[in-house]
Amino acid sequence: MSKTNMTRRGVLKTGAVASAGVALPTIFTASSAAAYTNEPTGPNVTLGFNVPQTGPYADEGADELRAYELAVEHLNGGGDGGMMNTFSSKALQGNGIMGKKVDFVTGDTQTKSDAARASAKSMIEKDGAVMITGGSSSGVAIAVQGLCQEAGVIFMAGLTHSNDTTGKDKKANGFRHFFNGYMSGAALAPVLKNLYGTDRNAYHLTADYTWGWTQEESIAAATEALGWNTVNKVRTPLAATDFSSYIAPVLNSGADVLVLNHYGGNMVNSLTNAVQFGLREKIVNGKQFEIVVPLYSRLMAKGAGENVKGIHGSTNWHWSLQDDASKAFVKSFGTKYGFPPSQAAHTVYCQTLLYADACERAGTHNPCGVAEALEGFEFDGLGNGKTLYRAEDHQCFKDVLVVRGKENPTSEFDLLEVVEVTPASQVTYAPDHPMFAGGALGTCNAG
Amino acid sequence: MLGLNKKDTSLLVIVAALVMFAPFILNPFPSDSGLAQFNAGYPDLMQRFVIFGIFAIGFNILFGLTGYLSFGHAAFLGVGSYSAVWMFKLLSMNVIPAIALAIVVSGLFAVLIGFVSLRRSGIYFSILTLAFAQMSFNLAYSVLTPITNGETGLQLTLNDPRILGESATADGSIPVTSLFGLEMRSTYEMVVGPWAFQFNAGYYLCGIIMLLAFYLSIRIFRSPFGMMLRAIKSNQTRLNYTGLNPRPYALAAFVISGMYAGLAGGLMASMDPLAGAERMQWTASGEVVLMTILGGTGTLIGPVLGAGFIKYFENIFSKINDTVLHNWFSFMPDGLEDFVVFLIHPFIGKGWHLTLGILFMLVVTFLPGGLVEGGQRISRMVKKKSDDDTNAKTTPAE
Amino acid sequence: MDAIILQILNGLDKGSAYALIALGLTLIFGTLGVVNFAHGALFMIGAFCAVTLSKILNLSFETVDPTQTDFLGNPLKVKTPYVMEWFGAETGAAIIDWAVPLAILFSIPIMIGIGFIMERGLIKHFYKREHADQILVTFGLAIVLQEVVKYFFGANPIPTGAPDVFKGSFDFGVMLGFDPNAIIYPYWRLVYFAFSAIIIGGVFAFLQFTTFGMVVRAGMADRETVGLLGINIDKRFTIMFGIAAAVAGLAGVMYAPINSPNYHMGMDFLVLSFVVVVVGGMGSLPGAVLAGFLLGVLESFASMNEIKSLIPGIDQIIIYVVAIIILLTRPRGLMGRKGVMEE
Amino acid sequence: MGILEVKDVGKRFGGLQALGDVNLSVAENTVHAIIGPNGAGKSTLLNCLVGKLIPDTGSVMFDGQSVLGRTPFEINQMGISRVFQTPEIFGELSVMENMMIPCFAKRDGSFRMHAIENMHNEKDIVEKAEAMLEDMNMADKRHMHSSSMSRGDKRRLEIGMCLAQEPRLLLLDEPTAGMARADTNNTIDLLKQIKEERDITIAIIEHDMHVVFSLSERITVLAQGTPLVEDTPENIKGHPKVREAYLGESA
Repeated sequence: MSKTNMTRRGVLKTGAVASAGVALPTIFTASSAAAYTNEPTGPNVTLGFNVPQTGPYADEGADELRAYELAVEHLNGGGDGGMMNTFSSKALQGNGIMGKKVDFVTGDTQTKSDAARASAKSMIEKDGAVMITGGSSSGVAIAVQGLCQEAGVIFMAGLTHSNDTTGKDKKANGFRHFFNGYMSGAALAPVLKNLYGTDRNAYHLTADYTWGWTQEESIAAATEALGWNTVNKVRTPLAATDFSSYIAPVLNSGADVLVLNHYGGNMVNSLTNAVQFGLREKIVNGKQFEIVVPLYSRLMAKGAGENVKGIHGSTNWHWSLQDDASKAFVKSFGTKYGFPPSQAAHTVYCQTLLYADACERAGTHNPCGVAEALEGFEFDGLGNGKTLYRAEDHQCFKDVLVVRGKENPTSEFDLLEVVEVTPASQVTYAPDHPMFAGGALGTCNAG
Repeated sequence: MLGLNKKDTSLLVIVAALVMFAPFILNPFPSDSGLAQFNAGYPDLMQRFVIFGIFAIGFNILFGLTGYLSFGHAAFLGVGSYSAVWMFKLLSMNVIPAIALAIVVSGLFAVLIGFVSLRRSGIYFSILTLAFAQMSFNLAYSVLTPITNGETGLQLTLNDPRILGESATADGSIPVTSLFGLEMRSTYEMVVGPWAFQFNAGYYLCGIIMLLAFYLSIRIFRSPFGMMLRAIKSNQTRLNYTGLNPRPYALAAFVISGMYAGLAGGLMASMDPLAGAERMQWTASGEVVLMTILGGTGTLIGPVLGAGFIKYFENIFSKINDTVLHNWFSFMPDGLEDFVVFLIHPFIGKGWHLTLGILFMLVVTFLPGGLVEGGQRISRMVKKKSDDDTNAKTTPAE
Repeated sequence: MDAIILQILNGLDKGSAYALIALGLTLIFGTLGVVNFAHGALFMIGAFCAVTLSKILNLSFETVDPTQTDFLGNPLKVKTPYVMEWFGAETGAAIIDWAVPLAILFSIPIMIGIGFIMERGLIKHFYKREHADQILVTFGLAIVLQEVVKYFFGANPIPTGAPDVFKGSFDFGVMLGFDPNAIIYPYWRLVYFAFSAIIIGGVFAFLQFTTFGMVVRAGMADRETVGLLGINIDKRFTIMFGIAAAVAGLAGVMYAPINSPNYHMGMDFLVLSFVVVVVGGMGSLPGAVLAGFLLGVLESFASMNEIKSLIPGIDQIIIYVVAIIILLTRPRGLMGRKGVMEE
Repeated sequence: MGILEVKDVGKRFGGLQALGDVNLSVAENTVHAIIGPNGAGKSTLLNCLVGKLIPDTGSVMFDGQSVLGRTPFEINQMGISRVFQTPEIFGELSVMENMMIPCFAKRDGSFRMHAIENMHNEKDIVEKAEAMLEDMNMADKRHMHSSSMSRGDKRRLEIGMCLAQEPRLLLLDEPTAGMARADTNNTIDLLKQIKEERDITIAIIEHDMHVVFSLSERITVLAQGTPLVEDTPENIKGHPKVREAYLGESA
């Protein structure tokens, strides 16, 4: 792996004394030799892929890494090109980014904000990464986004679903392709109305941390707008493994829908427990009892096994989509690895391509140039239909999928089926929506 | 010198030299070589080495001297971090008040927890400290979110008041932490041929504070107070019947080590103004226990070595991936290259935990005194060898 | 009222998991004085015995079904488990369905074997070492075990269902004269409760009524004297370790259908099980069991909405609050013996 | 009025009356032995004197002040030092350090935060500890790890540590238990020497009659938690009640 000289704001760089072997310090002021942090000066450009490799989300992290490697391969002209062929922007040539071969470094976030920042810092300080991307939880994404803003590199968020990432914690250098809690609610609500009617009593179980709260707020607002009544909102500890004591009282509360605002291991366990208690066979208020999991992930759904059957939720993307872009991506990923990609893999692949494309269009790796190219960028052909990278909050607006756990899966990957593709217009909100208020992008930082 | 005996002075001098020249020592491989992956001489990791060194030195004052095994020391680190970040949010970006507040608040916290926990000894004490720390963590993650910002961690924002500073810089960014204007992140880079050595202001601040902390710990170890602490570990009954009250001694040690942890937390926040709740989790408390035991409990330098060892694996081994491996072994024939990569693959990247676990077991099995004992054995071997040499020269005369 | 009965049921169920893990841990930790941080990993391995057996039973051959396609558009390869081929579809399906109960038989020799290897190969050398060293070595071992499992099974949870007959839940409410659905409880959790009662009873009976058990109890009371009697304590320690591992493993096997096993489930239980053992009191088996049930029930009560609205976040910290209160009011936990792990 | 006055002290453990109305007076600068068969309550009485146990009834006065309700270290600071049946020393510390700790306790009281003071600056402590080691004939062992010494040496060190505190009352709990004859005689000699050289009161609980009769000036016989007789060694030797309760049994 070759490494370029890195420079960032605050770096006082010596003149490179080639042969003498002794460095003569020459002090530069704030305007250092390079125009921006880690400006690639050699024949390569380095990207930093920061994903959870240990801890509960390690499998999602591994899938993200696969997608990153695939994206790099495609950017450098290898493989079948994947979604580069279907992408509406044709700036990418398959010769790296602006002729520079794409290199990458990987790191382990451990799903802890501290470790994630340490890993990202080492990529910036040691490996000269000009862009950081990845993450499989909102806390980590927000923490790393803040770091990238300070360091003056671009952050392309991976799987992060909290409203805050592009809401109160949004940053000028950070961009999110993934959807968010508000969009989940907005996409699910009409489907739930069609399926379960407008006269329903919902009981929320919510993971007791920031993501859980924004999710609960979004779903409750969306369902209450339908006329649903929210019976109770119960917070469950993050560390909980057995949810029986939270699920047992549900039936008695008069609720006929259980909303599980959980993700990852929490979701698997709470859903398994709910099904164990036989909630889905019960009739309450004369209606069939239903369970809703607003944020679905196929990898995690696998952990819940048969319990997901018939349960509705939303997802950013699913491999069974039949548009050309999705098919191209599934084909190139599936051929290389032998199984279909997850939504986490899809979103990070898109993010890598979007970043590379923005560099090409801007003609620079300078974060401010890249950001400008991404802001307000409209594109298609990345599997989610027409998409807008909104300038006001750096959030992508695109179709959201409502999915259901499949009754008769044909393979171990065939767990979910797409019920409805909610169009982008239905999930779009104003940049100053109260759920997203309280933060500011600030100005882009090039280091 | 400085009230230390010859041996301690030379230890301090060696540590000082290592800290000062760390940017060279930790960057032995030219940056264009494949082995550059093993270089640890970049600011963030160097800062972590010394900060966790401080944390472990402090922990060792409690555990190494008194034998009280606290399983909740990370709580003080977390409290220190939160205090420091709040100082940056409310007062100014100068690190001095932040670090000062971190030490004070964690000290108060330690008085409280120590006063209660020290009513019990042995495993009962350990579980009490664990319980307090886990309570702090769980609450910080959820109910106390207004103070701690929960899952995301406490961060600086553009609308923080910062009454003695500025909310935002002229170009609309969040200001950076500094020591009277010297930015903590400012780095002087020296390029010598293929090497690039980085001298970071924040690292040197941490390094100097670590040396002070280390010096203070030597003084404590060698003081009458330190002797009393060792007496607590050795025989509390005798101490009681010698007219000495073990409780305030143990509490003082607990508070001192809590303040060390707070100092470490404050420095962490000063280098990178974010305070996450995970810093208080039991795994973080366990980590400092492991650092101390791994390095050598009750020794002066051991905890620092243990901290460096664990942080090195966490940051360096986790970043090695298959692509890197293929680069290293590209000189081999293809089949062999793949085979070697296949063999090493489980131990690097996402397998860094496995490597660390195996090393824990090996070290503790074969080096009962930790890494320090390893060092002693090597130096004894070297000494023995040189003794043999001198013997070899002198014996023929007899 | 019905809510309280429900939470007592929940608490007993949770408590039985805690009690089982704490029972094994206290055999090693409370009586041999070895701080075993790998005990959670044994629980996890038990759960993965169930996973492994179910994987083995599901070993399949593939036949191509041209009418269906896989995700790449190729003809779908349909998998048929060998057992269904050998025993007929129905019997085969029934065998797969009963994988978890079958795993009990499968896991006992494995767990005892692991316990023996652990003790003979590693722990044996650490009896006379400091607790700190024991922590380091068993923590290292726990990481290694957990990473090995992760290497083979991945990081995501793996669903491992209970037999179909145990699906669904039992309506206690009707039995007690409440409305239907007021107090329902899953069958498998009732099975788990009964199972742990049997195991706990078995371990106690074993220690109470066998010569081996008598020696062990004497050894717990006064290790030196038993050593002086010329009884080979070492060998018995090995057997104790085997038993402890088996108890932890069985707790894990039966837990698999309750929550899908994942490689870090041992670490999740580790801290809790130490708290349970210490609250119960070092060196006391009944103490560990009692503390397990007590904490289980209190945890369940704390998660009731009525209580949570009084004290926000109480369910996050209840275990620790109770631990602190008990340790401060009773110096050696509920039933601890003097002098065990007090230095 | 003795330096130690025990009045009507009683102590129950559940159903067992360990001590019942014990009265005892130890005169200043004497050696007072307390003997009795096993289970007579000797150790319970001793523990009541040093603050390990609190008697249910009665009073214990040391030099006119009550010791009841005080913790062991407070009572120690009043001037009572205790030697244990099995030597309690700081095994992981050197012999010199063992000796310095009581010197600190004497000078600085029960707690002092001398965290960064240098040991070399504590000249008075070092000198005193060295002198004490000299007295105990242990100067040559000063750098030894105290746990690696013989039992006799440990006992000697423990007694030295108690003396370094300049106590007014030294309590000895079976100081020669488990010792070889030679070590026992050495200990007797040491105690005799201490008695001659220092203004100190010694109370000794002992099983070994040889030790008791070679050292003590007065003897209290305890049986079933109550004092049977108190007299001079000569009178005790021939006392019928004592023979019956104690010596008779053992003979």
